[in-house]
Amino acid sequence: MDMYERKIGDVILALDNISLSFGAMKVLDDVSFDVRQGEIRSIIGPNGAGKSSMLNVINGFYHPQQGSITFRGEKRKEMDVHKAAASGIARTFQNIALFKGMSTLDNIMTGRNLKMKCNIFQQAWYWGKAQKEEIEHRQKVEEIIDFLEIQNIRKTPVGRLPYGFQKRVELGRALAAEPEILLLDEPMAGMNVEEKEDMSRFILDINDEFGTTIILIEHDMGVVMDLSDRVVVLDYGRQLADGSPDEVRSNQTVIDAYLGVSH
Amino acid sequence: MRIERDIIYIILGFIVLMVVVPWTAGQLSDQVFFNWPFFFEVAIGGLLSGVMYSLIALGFVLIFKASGVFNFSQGAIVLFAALTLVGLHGLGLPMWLAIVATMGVMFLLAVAIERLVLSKLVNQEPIILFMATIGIAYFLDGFGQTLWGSEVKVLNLGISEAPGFYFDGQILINDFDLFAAGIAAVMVVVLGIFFQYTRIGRALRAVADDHQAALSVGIPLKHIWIIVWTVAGLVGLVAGIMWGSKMGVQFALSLIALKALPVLILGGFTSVPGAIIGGLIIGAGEKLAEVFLAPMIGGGIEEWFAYMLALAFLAFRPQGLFGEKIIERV
Amino acid sequence: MIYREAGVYKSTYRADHAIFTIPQDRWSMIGIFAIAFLLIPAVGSEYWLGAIMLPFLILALAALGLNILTGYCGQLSLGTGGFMATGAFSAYKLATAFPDVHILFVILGAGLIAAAVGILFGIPSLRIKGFYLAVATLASQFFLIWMFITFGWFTNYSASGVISAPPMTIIGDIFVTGPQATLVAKYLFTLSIVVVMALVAKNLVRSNIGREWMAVRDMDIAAEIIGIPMLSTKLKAFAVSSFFCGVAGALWAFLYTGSVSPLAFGVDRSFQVLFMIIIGGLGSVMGAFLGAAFIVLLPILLNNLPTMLGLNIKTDMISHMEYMIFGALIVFFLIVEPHGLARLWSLLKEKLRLWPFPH
Amino acid sequence: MSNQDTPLLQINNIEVIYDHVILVLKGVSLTVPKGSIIALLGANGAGKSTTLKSISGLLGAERGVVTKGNILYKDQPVESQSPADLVDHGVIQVMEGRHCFEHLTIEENLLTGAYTLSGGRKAVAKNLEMVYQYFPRLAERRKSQAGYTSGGEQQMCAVGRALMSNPEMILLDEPSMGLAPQLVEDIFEIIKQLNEQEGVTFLLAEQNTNIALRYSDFGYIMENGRIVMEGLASELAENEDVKEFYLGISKEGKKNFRDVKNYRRRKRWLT
Repeated sequence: MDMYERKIGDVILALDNISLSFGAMKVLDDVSFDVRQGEIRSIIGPNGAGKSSMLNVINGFYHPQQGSITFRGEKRKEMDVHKAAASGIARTFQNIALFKGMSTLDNIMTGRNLKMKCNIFQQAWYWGKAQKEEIEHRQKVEEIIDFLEIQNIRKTPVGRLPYGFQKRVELGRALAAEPEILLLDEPMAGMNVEEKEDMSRFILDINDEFGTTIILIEHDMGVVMDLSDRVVVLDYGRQLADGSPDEVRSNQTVIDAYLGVSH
Repeated sequence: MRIERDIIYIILGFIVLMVVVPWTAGQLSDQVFFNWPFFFEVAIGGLLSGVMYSLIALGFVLIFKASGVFNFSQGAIVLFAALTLVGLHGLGLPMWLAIVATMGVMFLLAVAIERLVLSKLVNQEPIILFMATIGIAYFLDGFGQTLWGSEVKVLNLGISEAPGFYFDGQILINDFDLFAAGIAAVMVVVLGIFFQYTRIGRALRAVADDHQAALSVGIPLKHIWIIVWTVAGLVGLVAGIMWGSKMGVQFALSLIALKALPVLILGGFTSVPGAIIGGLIIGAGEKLAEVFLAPMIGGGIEEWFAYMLALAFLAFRPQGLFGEKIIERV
Repeated sequence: MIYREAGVYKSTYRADHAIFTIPQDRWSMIGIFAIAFLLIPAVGSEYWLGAIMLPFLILALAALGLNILTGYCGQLSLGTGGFMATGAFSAYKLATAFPDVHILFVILGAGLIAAAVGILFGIPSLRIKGFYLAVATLASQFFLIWMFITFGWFTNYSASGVISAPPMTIIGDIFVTGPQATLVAKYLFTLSIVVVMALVAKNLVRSNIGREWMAVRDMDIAAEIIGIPMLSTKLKAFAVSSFFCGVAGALWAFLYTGSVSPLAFGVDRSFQVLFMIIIGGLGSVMGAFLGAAFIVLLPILLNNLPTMLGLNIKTDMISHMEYMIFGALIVFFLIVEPHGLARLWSLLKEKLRLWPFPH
Repeated sequence: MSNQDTPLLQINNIEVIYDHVILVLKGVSLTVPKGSIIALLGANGAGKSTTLKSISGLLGAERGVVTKGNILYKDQPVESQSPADLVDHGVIQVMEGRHCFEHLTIEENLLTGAYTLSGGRKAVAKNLEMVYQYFPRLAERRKSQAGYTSGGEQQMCAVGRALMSNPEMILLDEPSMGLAPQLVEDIFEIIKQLNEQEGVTFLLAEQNTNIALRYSDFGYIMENGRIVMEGLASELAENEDVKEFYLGISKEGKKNFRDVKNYRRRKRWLT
């Protein structure tokens, strides 16, 4: 039924036997899965299952006590936040983490901070190199703004935007880094069907046109099952299942722990 | 109160340092005199003066804990309370009546602050509220002195400063210091119980966490703020009485707040026991440093030593010894 | 519709990134410069130039510095006075140790030393946040002032602990410090430095580094995750901020007062500068100037008001009243517009844009 | 729902302005009969939360004002009442995003809900018992700091906290937000029970149209600060427009989200 030719490559990111705890609380318990280049990989599970923590492990904000992370063939015990960002892992957040005092444009421009090379003295002088750099990146950012259809809120402080737009701006900020892997933490929470479809379209376009690998956390099973190539299920830190949407959907353990009967 | 292990390590480390450094200084420098009884005398003197800092820090903690406001005006409140007390006493009221009347004034002050300032700044960022309290501090400093004059006034509690406690024939603590320590202990226990176990105390903590949510469950912010500022005013009155009888009631009382700030960050903004333990640590550290370190590096170090000491502690625990851990989630 | 942006079409991103995108803004800026550089020196009395314009400009510079750190990068600091003192005393040591060096380099050097000290005291900001950091910055305030008082080396062992600026020229025999300097020369020199530095500040805050500062201010965790290096971003803010404050301190000592003791940069000074940015507006270059004007002019007004009204009030009473009015005004301002004069200014512009229509 | 019940709450044509300039509600009217579950549906920014906040009195804290129209609760205007008064009279809001007190334990969170409760220790203990009965999970976590509990537990805590005040009416803002499907089902199941067994009236703002219509009696659909559709929940669920634009089901059945690249929904009654 898939009308697009999907280019799914080799494993780009592998997580092996990850365990993470805060004090006595075990958040992730021996979780292992891998992600292939160009696929849409979803993580589902009840609240408190450790899904967001998993993303935090992948981008180095949390450091697991056990296990290893292999990213692009390089195996390490933990990621470093800055290195993860620099090597092409970008993300959005469950509770929108935008810079509230800044405009949409400036927020998305921050996403390009790693690509801007002018030093502080050049920026203090501004005219010349810094200005040229600024304008180059502005062009890239404008492309993203067009892509996400948020032209008319370009100069609005994001704190004043409605929730759905904030979600888009956040996606824009992540895209500005031209990531290789994009981590999306509940991008459709609190949206209606129309908005969900818009967001799905963005995700599919990003995946198809830029070949970006996407790791998705989402509660809307309709979206997850339709969009993902493979789904991993977590439950209170343990890994319940891993497989194609159809396999997961029919897995009795998953139905009992998470999906319930209606799905 | 749960004491984590690293707090104990930090405090033990500090105690060891506070013994080792003076001893070493005594051995190395011919300007510094060291023997054990003298050391203990200095240390205990320092601990007791630390309690006096704690009295002021407690007022800060109260308001921060209950409303998330860093109340810079606590020093001004101490001064204002002491000035009012002495002023009313000077008008001919007997001391006890003056104290009761001053308590009434502190309540009215709390009402005024709530009406005129806080109620108009609901839901503003912490820094705005902090600035507003600086405004209140300036106002109170000016108001108190306009009302009662700015000359130094004597406040006599009738507690002797005579030595009241001997140890080994050498160390002495006077009655006044013991009295101050007793007062502080009582206040900590009372406030601790108030916060942890009463309905109002719980509501205060809820307000500190989330103003809007507190409103939504029906906690009337207005009353809460009046209560907490009144209590902070009463604590300020106690501090004002103690400090005022020690150094006279004068403008300098307002600046003592600056001495209480390191105590506050060392103990943690939100912890009542933290204010006491912070006070003890700062008091002892400061006195020991003054006696055993200052001669080596040039005097006057009490200006900053407390701050540097607090900073050193923060390096290990950024939220202060007993402060609430910041819950960071994304 | 006197003030409007309709009809102003920007066809390049370059035009959209200009500081003043609307012609009216550009013209009024040129007008302000004309007044500041030509009119004020021509007609300003000694009192105006020496007692109002000089402290206003210098404090505005310090406020600009603090606004970068607190308003843009979100690190509340109460150590401004200490960094100003560092600038003043570094300038003095440089000027006396190298008497032939030009005053501009002395001031630049003083700023750089202050920046280095700022970086040193900024290191705790990586771990310590919010009000804990604010109190911790008081450590630098008290420590630095104590250091300049205690160690005679900083004052070249002057008995009074006061430093006096050696006479220095800007070009030829035009003195800007010392007894031969005219107020007009001092004023124009200060004004030029402040204008250049304000431009630098504006450039920084509209560039990548400015966005990084604001990102750290608004949500530090997210900033870190999108790749903004926390330590270096914060330290840059401390460095730039202290540089501005250091230059302001050097100007204060050399051009405004001529001789100064460390006590001139006490904690009161830190608070004064903090008031400026709060009343002027956090995170606004313009706000630093508006706030400084307000805080410099207010006490002068309050002092003169009783005599102007023909009232006879004792001086100590006046100073108490000043405290009261000052405190009340701060609270009043916060209630009316928590985001300061700069926000009021932009609201006014919004209104003008629509004028004469209400919506 | 039966229409002969007296309306517990009545909103007449209200207009709400934030910060003196931003018009958010443009004439909203609705009625909540006693003992019912009423759903307020619509997209983000449609004005659902604002409607709830203008009832509970929480608008003021966000610099919002009701400029036109009126709100009557038991025939008394609510504008002059503080949030605390309203809680005392039986109206309580559970805010969007839970807003638990992070540094308090779950049990302490629940106890703050009993702030306005009269009747002393006994009444509090009784209510606490009831909340733990409805939410056994909370009883397990009673000693945990709320900041360290999961989103679902926090949502239960927020609802439980509201229950502690013996409310007649709960204004529930986005109860399903960010919760697992199973958990959403559970929460709504509990809402239903509370409605039937304790007689609590619910006005809930919800994005999840599907589940909200299943559990409510009557629904209002909001769009850009106006109510664009209203009707019995069962009727709304069958309405073709609602099906297409809010439930994502068109005549051909449910669409695959992968096909969104080829079409785009647009509400024909807008633009």
